[in-house]
This record gives sequence, C-alpha cells and structure tokens, in this order.
Amino acid sequence: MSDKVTSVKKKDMTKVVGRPDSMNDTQFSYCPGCHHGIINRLIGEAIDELGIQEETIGTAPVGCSVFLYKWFDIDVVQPPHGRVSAVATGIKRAKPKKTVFAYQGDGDFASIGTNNSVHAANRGENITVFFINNTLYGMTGGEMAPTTLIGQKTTTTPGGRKAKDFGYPIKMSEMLARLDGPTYITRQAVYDVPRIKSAKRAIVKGFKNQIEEKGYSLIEILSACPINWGLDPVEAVERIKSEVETVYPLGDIIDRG
Amino acid sequence: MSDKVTSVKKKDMTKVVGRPDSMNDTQFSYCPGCHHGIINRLIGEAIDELGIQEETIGTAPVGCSVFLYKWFDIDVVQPPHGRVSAVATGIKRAKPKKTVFAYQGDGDFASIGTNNSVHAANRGENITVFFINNTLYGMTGGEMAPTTLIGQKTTTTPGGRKAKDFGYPIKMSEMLARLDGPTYITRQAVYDVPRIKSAKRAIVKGFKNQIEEKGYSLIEILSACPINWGLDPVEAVERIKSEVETVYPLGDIIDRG
Amino acid sequence: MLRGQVDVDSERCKGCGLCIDACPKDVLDFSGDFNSDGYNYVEFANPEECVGCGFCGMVCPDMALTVYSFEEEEVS
Amino acid sequence: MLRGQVDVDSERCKGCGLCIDACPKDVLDFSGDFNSDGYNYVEFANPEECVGCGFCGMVCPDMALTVYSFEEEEVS
Amino acid sequence: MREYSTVISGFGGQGVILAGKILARTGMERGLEVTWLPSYGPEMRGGTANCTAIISSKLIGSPIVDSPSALIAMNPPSLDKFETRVQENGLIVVNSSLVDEPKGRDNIKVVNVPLNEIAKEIGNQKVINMVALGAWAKFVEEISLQDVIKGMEMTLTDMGKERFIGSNREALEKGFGHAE
Amino acid sequence: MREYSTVISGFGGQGVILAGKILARTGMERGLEVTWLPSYGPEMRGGTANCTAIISSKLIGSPIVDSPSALIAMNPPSLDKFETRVQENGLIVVNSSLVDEPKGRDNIKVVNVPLNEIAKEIGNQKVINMVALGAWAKFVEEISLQDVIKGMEMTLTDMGKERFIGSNREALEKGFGHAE
Amino acid sequence: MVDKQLMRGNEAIAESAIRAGCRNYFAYPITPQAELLQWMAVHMPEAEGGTFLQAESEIGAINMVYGAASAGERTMTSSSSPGVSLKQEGISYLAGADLPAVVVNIMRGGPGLGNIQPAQGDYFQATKGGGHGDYRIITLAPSTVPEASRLTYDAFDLADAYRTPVMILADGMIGQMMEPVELPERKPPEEIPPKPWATTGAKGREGNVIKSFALGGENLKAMNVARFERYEKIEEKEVRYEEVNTDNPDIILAAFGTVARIVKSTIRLAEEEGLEIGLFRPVTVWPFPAARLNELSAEVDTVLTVEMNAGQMVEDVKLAVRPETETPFYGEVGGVVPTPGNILEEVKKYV
Amino acid sequence: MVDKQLMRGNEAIAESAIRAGCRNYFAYPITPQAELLQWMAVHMPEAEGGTFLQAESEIGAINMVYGAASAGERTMTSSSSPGVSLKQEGISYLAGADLPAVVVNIMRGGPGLGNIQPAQGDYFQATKGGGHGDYRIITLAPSTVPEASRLTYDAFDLADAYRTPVMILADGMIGQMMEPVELPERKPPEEIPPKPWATTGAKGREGNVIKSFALGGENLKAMNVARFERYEKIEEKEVRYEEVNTDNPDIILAAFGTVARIVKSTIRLAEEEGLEIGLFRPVTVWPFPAARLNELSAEVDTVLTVEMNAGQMVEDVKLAVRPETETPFYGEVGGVVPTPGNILEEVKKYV
Ligand SMILES: Cc1ncc(C[n+]2csc(CCOP(=O)(O)OP(=O)(O)O)c2C)c(N)n1
Ligand SMILES: Cc1ncc(C[n+]2csc(CCOP(=O)(O)OP(=O)(O)O)c2C)c(N)n1
Ligand code: SF4
Ligand code: SF4
Ligand code: SF4
Ligand code: SF4
Repeated sequence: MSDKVTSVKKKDMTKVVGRPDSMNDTQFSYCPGCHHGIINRLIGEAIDELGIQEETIGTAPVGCSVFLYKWFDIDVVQPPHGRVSAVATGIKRAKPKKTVFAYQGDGDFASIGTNNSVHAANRGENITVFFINNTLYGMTGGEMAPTTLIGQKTTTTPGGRKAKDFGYPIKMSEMLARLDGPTYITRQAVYDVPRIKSAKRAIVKGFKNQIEEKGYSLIEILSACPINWGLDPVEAVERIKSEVETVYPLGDIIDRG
Repeated sequence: MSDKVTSVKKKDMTKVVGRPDSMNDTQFSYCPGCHHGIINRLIGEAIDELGIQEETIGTAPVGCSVFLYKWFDIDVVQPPHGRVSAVATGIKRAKPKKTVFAYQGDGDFASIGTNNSVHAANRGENITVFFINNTLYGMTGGEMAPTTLIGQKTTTTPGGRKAKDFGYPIKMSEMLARLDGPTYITRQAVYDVPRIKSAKRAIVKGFKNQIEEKGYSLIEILSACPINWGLDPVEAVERIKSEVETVYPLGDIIDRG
Repeated sequence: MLRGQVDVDSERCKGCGLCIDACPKDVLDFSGDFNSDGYNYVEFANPEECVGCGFCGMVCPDMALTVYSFEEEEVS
Repeated sequence: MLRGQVDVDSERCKGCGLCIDACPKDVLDFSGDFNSDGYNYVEFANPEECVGCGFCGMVCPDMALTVYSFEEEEVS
Repeated sequence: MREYSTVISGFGGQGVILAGKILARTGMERGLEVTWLPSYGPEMRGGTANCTAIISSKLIGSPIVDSPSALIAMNPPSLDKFETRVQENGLIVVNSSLVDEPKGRDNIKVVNVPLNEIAKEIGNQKVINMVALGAWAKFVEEISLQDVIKGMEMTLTDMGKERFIGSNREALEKGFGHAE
Repeated sequence: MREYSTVISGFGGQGVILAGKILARTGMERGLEVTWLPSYGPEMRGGTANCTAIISSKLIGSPIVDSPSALIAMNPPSLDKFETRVQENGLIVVNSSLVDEPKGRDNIKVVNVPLNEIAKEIGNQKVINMVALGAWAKFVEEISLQDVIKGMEMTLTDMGKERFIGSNREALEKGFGHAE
Repeated sequence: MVDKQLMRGNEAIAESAIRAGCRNYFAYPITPQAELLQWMAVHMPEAEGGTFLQAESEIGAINMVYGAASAGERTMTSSSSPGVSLKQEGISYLAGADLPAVVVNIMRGGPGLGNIQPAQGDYFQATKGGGHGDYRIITLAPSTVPEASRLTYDAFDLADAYRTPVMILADGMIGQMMEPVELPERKPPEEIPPKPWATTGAKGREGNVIKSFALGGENLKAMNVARFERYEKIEEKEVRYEEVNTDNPDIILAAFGTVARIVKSTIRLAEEEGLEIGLFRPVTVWPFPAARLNELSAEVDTVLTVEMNAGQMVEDVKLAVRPETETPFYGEVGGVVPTPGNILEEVKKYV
Repeated sequence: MVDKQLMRGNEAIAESAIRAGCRNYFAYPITPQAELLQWMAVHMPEAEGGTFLQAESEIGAINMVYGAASAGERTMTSSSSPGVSLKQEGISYLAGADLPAVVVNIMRGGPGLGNIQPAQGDYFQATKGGGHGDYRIITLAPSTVPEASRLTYDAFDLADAYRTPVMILADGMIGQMMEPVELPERKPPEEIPPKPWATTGAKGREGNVIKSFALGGENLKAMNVARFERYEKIEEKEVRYEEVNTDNPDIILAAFGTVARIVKSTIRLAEEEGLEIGLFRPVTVWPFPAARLNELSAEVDTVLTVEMNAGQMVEDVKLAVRPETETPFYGEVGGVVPTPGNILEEVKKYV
C-alpha cells in the first residue's frame, strides 16, 4: 500500500471510491483489464445504496463470473450454464419478497440460455437481469458468441465471423424489447467514467423496479475481454467505442416503469 | 361418393381443388375442423406447383402434425419436440441443394424450441419454416402455450391466462423480425378463401426464397383448434377473426427478399 | 355458364361443416348419415346450384372434397 | 482546494493500466515492480497532482484502488 | 364379488370415459376394490376410445385384462375389436342404433339396445352412455341399478354437473328397462 | 532413455505451455515416446500455469507423475508448489530473476538462471522460456542442445512463426551457456 | 368406511405433493402425465403461497426447481421419459448442489419419441444416473395409485432429510388409471424441517452459497465423498420393498411398479394351477433392496425378473442374488404391457 | 521413421473424424474439449463439402446431428459431461431412429458443474443409457491419443454398419494431452457405404421417413426387437479389449481409458517389487468384453477395478467374472487422478 501522503489522517478524508460493503476482500479471478470487475463493483455499490444486502439473492452463471459467490457477502446460487434466468425465476417465485438478480454472460444469456432468457422476459418476471456482452465466450477460450461482430476473429471463427455461415450479431435487447413482458431494457457500457455512472444508474433502476414490483429489467452492459480480443486493456476500450458500440448502440431501449 | 350429376364425364371437367399430387390418400388424424389439414394441403399444392416433390425434405414436429410423414409422398424427418428448426438446419447444411421445410406448432416453435427457432432465424438459415399458431397445445390436451391470449382458458390456465402469472401472448414473428437474419416473415390465416389464397402465396414465396438462396422464411399461420377451444369449427373461425387476429395481426412483417 | 361438381369422399369427411359455411350457394349439407368413424358427413345436396368455385374444397381441412368445373351446355 | 489520496492495494492490482489512462492528472504510473502474481502494479506516483476525483478507482476492474478526498489546507 | 371387468368402447364423443369412471365410482361406493384405466393418446382423435373398469372384493392386480367380463360396444369398430376377447358366459351390450347384432359367438349374453334412439327420446344425445350402463346393470348380479345411479350422482356432483343428474338417471332407468 | 519427466511452471504469460510442447517435440523428433499435459482451466487466469512433458524410450504410462525428474520454476509460486516433489538427484532450473534460491533440499541439482535479465539482453521478454530450456538441456544427458533447437524450430515452423526462430535459438544457447 | 377418493395416479401424486407441503411446482406438458399439470394448475394456487408455473420447457422447469429448492422451498417437477432426459443436466446439478427436490417420471415407450404407452425403460436412467458424474437419487417406484400418493408424500421428507433429489418412477398406467385413494393429511408447516443452508437473503448470517462446483480435484472429491457418505446412510435406512407369498414359493419373481401388480394377478392364476409364485417388489429401486433379495434367493432356484423393458433391473437382481441362483429375464418393450397370462407362461419355463 | 504428428487428443479426434469422411460437425464449446471445436473451425471448411457450425447449445448441436445424419451424411458432435447430459434426449432419438452418428464425451469432474479435471463419472450414462428407453450405444474408450485417433476413425464405420450412434468416451486428460500420432489416411468417399434409407429427396423412389415413433405397443416393440437383434450382432462381433501381462499374474486390474494407462505405470512399479499385475482394459465399454473377462477371472483370485469415479464399470466387472472371484474397487472422484503409486498401494491390499 502506498503511503506517500501520511500527513492527513484517514478519518478526515472522504472515501470517494473503494470496495462496497456488500463485497469482501477476495480478489477477482478476472483477467487484467476485464470489465466484469467494474460491473461487479457497481452491483455491489447499488446493493449498498439500496440497503438490500440482506434481502438480495444473486445467481451468477458458468462463465468468467462463476466465482461471483466468493466476492459478494450475499446469498448466491450458482446455476447451470444458460439457466440463470430460469433459476432466478424459481427463486423469485419461491421468495417473491426478496430481490433476485441474474448475472449472465452473452454465451449464457444469448446462446445456450436464449429460451429461458426470452421467456423470463416475456413473463415479465419480476427480476433484475445483468447481461454482460463481451462479444464472445470468455471462460472457454474466446469462441464466437451470437453477439460476435461480423468479421471478428475468435477461436471458432478464425477467418472472422461470416454472416452467411454463422449469422448476425444478435441484438437481444432490441429483440426482447419487442415483447410485452419487459419493463425496462437498456444497454450500457463501463469503459469510462460517464458510462460507468450511467451504468450505475441503470443498475440501481433495475433493482428499484423489482423492489417496486414493476417487473422485468434487463441491463445489457458492453464489456471488454482484452485477453480474448488480443488487445491490451486500453485498446480494448477503444474497440468498444469504435466497433462494438456502433453495432450495439447505448441507451435505454424501453422504459415502461 | 355422390353421383347425382352423372351426365358430364370427368374428363371434360376441370379439377378446381382436390388432393395435391405430392400427397397421398391416407386420412389426416386431425380433429374435425382443424386447420392443420388446410395448411398441409396448401404446402402440398405449393410443392406441386414448384415441382419440388423429389427435392423436398420435410421435418414435422411432435404435436398434432406428428403424422405428417404419412400424408406426404416426400422424405420426412420426425425430430424431437421443439427441435425442428435445429434438425432442419442439420439437413440443410448436409444437403444445401435440397429444399428443406420445418413445420412447427406454437408449443414447438415458441416454447420448448424458442432457442433453436431464434438462432435458426438469426443465422438466416436458408430454410422455410411454417409456424402454426393455434394459441395452445393441441396434442397434449389443450394446455397454455406462450401464444395463448390473455384471459383464454386452457387446461393449465383454468381461470384464464393472467399476464401477471404467465406473461403475455408472445409475438414470435414480430420478435424475430427484429433480427438481421430473416429474409421473409409473414403472418397468415386460413379461415376463409381469401386468407387461404394469401397463405398459399406466402407458402410458395417461402419456398421460392429458399430455392433462390435468399435465406430464412417464416410463415406463421393462425390455426383453429376447435376441440381444445371448446368451440365448433365454425365458431372457431369466428374466434380467430374476432380475437386471435386482433392480437396477432395478419400480413407481411418483413420482406427483405 | 360455369357449373360445378363436388365429389364428397364420405369416409374422409369429418362433418366439421366448414364447407357448408363457405359455400356461397348453399350447395352442401349434412347427409344425416354417419360414416364408419361416426361422423355425420356432408353431401352434394343441391348440385344444380353449384358454380364450381371450389370454395368448399379450399376450406375443407380433410381433403374430402374434389371440386370440378365445367360448361353448363354439356349437362344433359 | 480539493485534494485526493489513492491507496493502491498492490497485491490486487493486475497492471491493466486503465486507471493510468483514466486519470486526468497523470497521477498514477506503473511501479516497475511485480507483485506475487507477477503483475507490474501501479503506484500513486504524483500525489501532489491528485484532485480526488476518483476516476481511477471507478475504472479499476479489481477494486485495487481506494480513493479519498480532503481539503488541501489539511496537508502539512 | 369376483373380479368383474368391463370394457366400454365407442367414438370419442360418446361418453365412454365418463361411463367408465361412473362404474368405478359405483364399485367404490359399494366398498369394493376398483380400478379404471382409459386408452389414451392421439389415436383417440376422431377414432375409437375405450376404457376398462374392474370391480372386485379382492385387491385388483392388473388393471387391464386379456378377457373382460363384459363389453359395452357403442360403435361398430368397438365390437370388431373386443368381441372375441369377452370371457365365456360374459356380457356384451351392443348399441343397436349403429351396430349390427354380433353373431360371432354363442356362449355370450348379448343385449341389443338402440342407445341413440333412446337418448333421442330423452332429448339428449349425450346420455347414450348411461342408457348403456343401465342395460349393463340389469345383468350384473352384484351391482344394482340403484348402485349405479348413486355412482352417477356422486360423480356428477363432484364434477359440479348436478344439473345433468335428472336426464342421466332417466337414461339409466330406460336402459335398464329396455334391456333383456 | 529412462522415463524423464519435466514440469515447467510459471505465470500465464511466461511461455510455459509452449516450452513444454517444444520439449515433447524434441523427444518425438529423437524417435522417443513422449507425452505432454498442461494444467488447464480458469485457475490459469492470471495465476500460475504448468505442464508436464515426459520423454522415454519405452511406452509412457501416466502422463502425470508424482515426482518429476526435473522442474523449471519460472516464478515463486511454482517453486513453492513443486520443489518438494522433484525426484532425488533430480534437477531444478530456477528463474533467479524472480525466485530466491531454493534451500529446502540438498539432494538435487539446482541451476539458477536469471531468465528475465538474459531475455532482456536478447531484447525479447517472450523468450525467457527458451533460456530456461537451454539451461535444462545442459543437464539432461540424453538430450542435446541441438535436439532442443531442432524441436523448437519444428514447432515454430508448424505454428507459422518461423520469424521468431532466431531469437529463440539465441535464448536456448544463452541459457545453455549460462547454466552451471 | 374411510374417506376415499377415486383419483388418477397423476392427480393423486399432485394432490399428495401439495399435502406434503410442496409449494412450488414447475413443469411442461407431456403425455401421459398431463393431468398432473392440470391438477396443479387448479389446486396449487389455492394452497397458501403456492406457485404453479408452466415452464417454457423441461429444462426451464428443472432449473426453476433448482432455484426454488435453493431458496429452501419444497418443490417438484414432473414429466415423462423424453422430458426427463432433458432434465438430466439439471438433476445432476441438483444432486451436485445437495438440493432436495422431487422429480416425477411417468414413463412411456421409448427410445426417442417412442409412444405414450406405459413402459419401464427408464430404470437405468433413474438408478444409475442419467446425468453426468457420480451421484444417486432415491428412486421410489409405486405400483398402485394409493402407493403413488403415499410415496410422493414421503418423497419430500426423504429429500429434505438427505438433501437429495428424489424421483417417483411410475409409468403411464399408474399415471392414467384411477383407484380409490385415502389422501394423507396436510403436513403442518412446522413439521417441515428448517433449512439454514438455503439462500433466502443473508439476514443476520453469512451469505449462503448453493453450488455444485469446486475448483481442483481435491475440493470436489471432498464434496463427493461427503455425499457418498449420505448415500451409505440412505442404503442403510431407507430401503423399502414388498414381499408376497415368499414363504415357500416354487419361484420368486422380481418386479417393480406396474409389472408387480400384474404379477399379483399371475400369482392367483398360478395358485389355481397349484403353482406357488413369490413376488419380490423393490419399492426403492435405488437404494435397491439387495440384502433382502440375497436372503430370499437362498430359498429358491430361480429368481425371474419381469419388466416392461429390455432388461434393466435384472442387472441389480443379478448383483444381489446368491451365485447359484438362476436369474432369467422376461420383458416386454415398446409400451407393451405383459398380461398375467403372459407372465404365467414364462414362469412355467422355469418350474 | 513414420510420419507422426504431435497432437492433443482433442485435435487428433477432430482430424481423424475428418479423415473418416465426417463432413458435418456441430458442437458447443466446453472445457476440456474446446480444442476440438477450434480444430474443426479451421479444418472442416477446408474439407470438400465440410460444415463446421457452432450451435446455439448442446441441444441444438445434437439435433443438427440428427438432421445431417438423417440426410445420410457422416456427422459428429462433441462435448463434455454437462453438455453430454443435455444431449441425452437427442441421443435417445438417434438410437430410436436408427441413425449413425458419432458423439464425443471428454469427461470432466461431476456431478453438476463439478470442475474441469479429468474424470470417468459418465460411464453409466454412456453404457446403460443416460437417455430414456431401451437402447445401447457402442462406446469406445481410448486410453492414448493415437488410440483416440484410431477409434474415432473406426467409429464412423461402426455407426454406419449398425445404424447406431457411437460414443467416444474419453476424459480431459486424453483430450488435453499431446502425444505423437500417426493419422489415418483420408477415407475415399467410395468406401463409405451408401444409405438408401436416408432422406435426401425422394427422387425415383418412395419417400423415406426417419422416426423413432410408432403408434401402439406392438409396432414400437417390433422396432425395438429389430434393434436389439442388431445389438446382439454387435456384442458378437465388435467387442474389443486389451490385455497386458495376463499370462500368469498375481492379480488382474480392470480399468479403462486414462486409468488403464496409469495402471501400465503401476505394472512397472510392481515388477520392481516382484509383483505381477495383469491389466484387462475394455476398449469397447459397451459391448463390455464380459466373456473374455470371465475366462481371465479363472486365473486369479481377485479382479480389482480401478476407475476415476465412485464405482461404475465395476458393476459390469462383477456381472462378468466367475462367482468365486473377489471384485474389490478402487476409485478417485471429483477429478482426482490416481497415481501409479496410489494404485500399487491399493493392489497390495489384495496380494
Ligand atoms: C452445459 C454447458 N455447456 C457449456 C459449458 C462451458 N461453458 C462454460 S462458460 C461458457 C461460456 C462463457 O461465455 P459467456 O457466457 O459469454 O461468459 P464470459 O465467460 O464471456 O463472461 C461455456 C460455453 C458448460 N459449463 N456447461
Ligand atoms: C421433450 C418433450 N416434451 C413434451 C412433449 C409432449 N408434447 C407433445 S406435442 C406437445 C405440444 C403440442 O403443441 P404444439 O406444438 O402447439 O402443436 P399442436 O399439437 O398444437 O399442433 C407437447 C408438449 C414431448 N413429446 N417431448
Ligand atoms: S476471459 Fe475475458 S471475460 Fe473472462 S475474465 Fe478474462 S477478460 Fe474477463
Ligand atoms: S387437437 Fe387441435 S390442433 Fe390438434 S388435431 Fe385437434 S383441432 Fe387440430
Ligand atoms: S369441410 Fe370437409 S370435413 Fe368438413 S364437413 Fe365439409 S367435407 Fe366434411
Ligand atoms: S485499474 Fe486497477 S488493476 Fe488496473 S492498473 Fe490500475 S489499479 Fe491496477
């Protein structure tokens, strides 16, 4: 720990940013520069702010965030790959008074889990879903996801994704917005401070909607996976701005709260 | 067989409507007044018209149309419930020159099979999909489908479907239209002659798109299930007009051919 | 004038009545008889009225009807 | 004037450099040292410049930074 | 009562399933062991449905039987399918409105009842199943018409269909009366 | 050649996996039996990765071993994890740029090589793995430096990375030269 | 006279689950268990806090069960053969996460779409683990509707006691048939054991975690070993079986579920011919009542296994009996139900 | 020197499939078989008419296989334990529709999410039928990378010859490790048998139908019986196994796959101590080489089964050996790999 400035006592200082109370000291297992960590912290901050640490049950997927249970001091259920929305539905139906969130990667939410994702949305299930779109499969080694951009090289699209063979980057949020079930669908990013603040507001809103029994909220968040993109973390931020965001524009898609 | 008019020889007559050549004599197992039969015949007529009987491979679901293989003189694959689009994908990838169609009920296409349906559409798979929307599960005894209307009584929504518990009638066609993959998506009905003619044109177009390698076509067709609706066949037609059609409006949704 | 003939395959007919409803000329009616599946099948009740439009055959879900059209003068 | 202090948990830092990039005042820099996971962690290189905006902490994916703000006059 | 098994068979709409349930209920209310098993599945659509009800004073093993004690055949395919299986000295109730008199076997009691006509008299085609049960009751020693009426009443009451009890009783009685 | 097993262990970016593959390829090109097995999975992320390469003139049974013949420890956790497991009279190549000299055991040949510094000399941090392999080759009787160079060349060629052969050869040679 | 109701097996199972305190039911329709959903659709919402949800798929259903069970609630799903195959990943996860839940399989003819006739072709799947990895689930095989009711009621207690999924393994015959049933009383909520491990919100305690995951072999091994210790307890304490006429029979028939009740008719037929048949009916097919069958096998030359499949339980029979016992097999496949007469004929080959 | 390549098991399986004429590969990523997809992604499109498609899910993949196999093409999917559980309905359908296809399972620790270490916990699932209904699939268990290559190549021929799915049952160790492999030659297309039953468009013939469905018990029974007749042929003709040191050993170890190769190291360790261990390694775990094991068991007192699971193949061993043979078991679970030393210790308990 750096201690160059010693003349000010900590108690005179205001903590501007640090570890949320609902999270603990265990180190993330994410790669350097991975945005999952930022998003995790924002969720922790939101839980703190809303004072729902003891009321919250999280479910996190198989994927790089499989260890979420280690980092949060809340109840966590670790479901099968792709089934997070279904498991969250089960928890919520059993405990309708608790706050239930589903944390899902794009492979999880938009590929293997599409069926469960679509129908939780269509039912207007009163849960909060975080959908982390890093345009590929992180954990398993950088394979194509349905969200992969056209031309993007992944380990299963070595020549770049071709629409003819593998279809198009799937816009889950826009697609689900076409259903009558969802209350709030937004796409956010966390690559800089304004985006982080906006994402935080969206996360808080997603939880509030649930607490106020307004129904299904989906917060899609564009996320960097530097290691599998083959970019350093700062370049990865640039890629989101220049490429990913043009296919997946940021902003609220529906807000029927 | 009626033979009241005997004075005209059959050969002097023009056949206006009858059994298509691509279909055989075996009787349908559908209930009286079920529209599946009309739709089956229209597909047979389209196959005849396009001269593709020997080039066509059909896949029909588990559901009331499970016996489709008995009625058509073409190659047919009978897949697991919900997997028709995935199986059709497999056939088409193996035999890209052949014409492959998927025939699916709403339980099949829009509930258990949603994942496979969405991703075949998103890949723009070069197949023709018929999606028969009768607002419930026919074969298994009239249970709710995701397409069931609000307030509709089914054996699993004895008090009528409530959005709060079971969500909303799912508009698959509109939802899939939001994807970049599909070429042609339309919603048709077959409850009267003009609708039947329109549906027939849509079916022919769906096949043509495939033959011309234009990609994925989805022809949703509103269909009556008198027995499970608890209506006689003529009343069932009325229900489509007055209720079903208002939730699921007819017409082309996208046409990117 | 264009006239028509409807052949009813009474064993295929399930008595749903859709053809009766669709016919603009009230040509078809229930026969009152039951086929071996127990259905009250339809019959070509008013052949003189039939204009061979084929509507009945188009709406029949069971391909029980074959509809022909012909020129009236050929009728004896 | 508002000033800031950044505590770096060098064992948590993975040397991704996002904080360095985010800092409007060039306060942070790689330390050149490696932590026990082999990462070149950052250090609070130019404390005098820090305005306590917290940007670095906000972009840090590993909660390696705790940022405090305080009034300048308190600095000795 | 020795194990007494009845197969009831007919078209989808002829009330076969309900008739079987009422038989089972009748036995149960008499304090006997009963089982009831329907045929089920897509073959029901438009085709012929059947069910088997067994009544016995002893524990019932198999709920299906190779050779039923009785057959109620409400349509022609039902007679074709089950006639030869009925036990020797068994009973066949035939819907003579639709089915020709069986002549295949002579070691069997055949009761011809014009179910449809009788139901027409009562003014409700839906009760043909009860007409048949009434006839059946006449020839089954251990079960009285009153037993069946009670079984019918309790079944319809549980289904919330008390309003149909009258016509169904009439049908049972007419069937019983007509049978010989 | 008796079964000779080498565990190579280090941080994710230190080229552990490739070094192991090159060892296996070296054995294969010598006409020997070889196996190579990586540790795999999420624990790799940022943590320590390792792999085991075995070379033998006889068929190899298990591709993992309780006690390897040699350890190449490129970072401190690697030494901690594997030091005690190395066979008696075995070999440990230690990256002295990052790791303190092991003192736990005395029945083992320890070779300290400042991998990072040597790589810096060569001007490419990525070749620290080859420096280590060079040192290793010096103490493995049956495998010559030339063998390893050949294994490296063939591996990089198959990967389409011929352009790195020069610096990697230099690293192997330097490692070999430095070791004692 | 006791208060009996005439119910289908599917209905009796559904109602008994509600009475056992099940308050979360998730399922997808399939013949021949559709009436189970239909009953739940009507009656679950009438139960205090009861959830009936028709899931989008069998996979959705089993994972909703995973969620509700994680939250500590008594929960159930039901299906028939193809649908149960789809649940295998989920069942493996339930077992791996030590979650109590009840899964009903009303078996039909297979493989594939097969047909909807009664069959017992999923015995292997249920007892040897159709899912991946090492696990077992308590599997109860009723042979009558009243027994289906009782076993369902007990299943929830067993599931909670051992933190394991429990399967009701019945077939289309039991699901579809009606018999008089004396339903169990509603279980008072206070008799349902508390679940301090459940994820109900970490109020006043550390966060609970439900997972089947462990990094590294040794950690996962420890979880497995602990589970297998529970399995040993189950094998010790929870074995159930029925014996009929096993005093001094000429032959013993081993059969479960529907086939066992048909064998009871065969026994009577045989008696008329002076032949004494004994019946050994496992009620728990896992844990299989091997010890008792071993004892019994000393009394006879032959234990004939009869199943509505191509020979599945017969392997457990062979593993259980004495070395000198003959263990022939008679089975019908594809949804064919053997008649009492069929079975008697088979018996005569061996006595 | 023969032309060998140093390849991972996953890569060798992928490449051998292509050389066997596989032209349709559908799969979903999962550790530890991700390299199989990655190889196919690069090399399948290079093969004439080759399709590589990453499916939306394992269920999508197995059903794409169902489609492509229906069309008469050689086709494959691969996955690891949880993903293979998801394929069980599809596998049951493939078996029920008599479709040839190859399914690769690179097993990992279970149940549930478990971990990604090598394990053998899916033996039951593979050999007894993880799906519903009565069926079997030929299951080949390689123990080295070269053998994984050869067996994959053969799997396609077996699948076509018997119209059945064939499974390659390996584990993370075999999938991840590299060994030198001598790849098979590409199979000339004319050596692949024609499939007149395939749905390729009904040109000049009646329509073909692919289905696993039959209305009514007797029809489905007939389909089942015909299939079981094929299974009998397979059991007669296709049994494969390896024996090491079985001439006059002190004990025989039964092990498959990875464990068997570790036992080979144990054999050497034991020799140093003057102990003679024999190894019996089933290569086809279904059909299990019961007859040969029965013969061998006459030579020893004890057949010790060693597996990376809680005891699965040991049941088949028990069913195979002579009544007097002792059949102890040693297993490691949860992804723990036993070492040659561990096994030797265990052996010493019995000799
Ligand atoms: C049934 C099943 N299929 C596949 C896997 C392997 N798997 C683990 S995580 C994952 C996808 C990871 O990608 P994503 O969901 O986008 O999350 P990320 O790791 O990128 O955060 C896959 C395919 C699994 N564990 N289970
Ligand atoms: C895996 C699986 N789940 C469930 C079923 C049972 N099932 C058969 S058809 C069907 C749904 C029928 O409804 P739909 O698809 O709308 O077609 P319809 O019969 O109305 O034409 C269901 C649930 C099955 N066969 N397989
Ligand atoms: S693989 Fe990608 S998503 Fe996963 S932790 Fe690393 S950077 Fe993050
Ligand atoms: S149940 Fe409905 S959909 Fe099925 S055949 Fe009958 S009317 Fe048609
Ligand atoms: S529409 Fe067809 S089935 Fe219906 S009554 Fe007319 S002829 Fe008969
Ligand atoms: S953002 Fe965090 S992890 Fe990255 S370099 Fe800065 S302090 Fe280290």
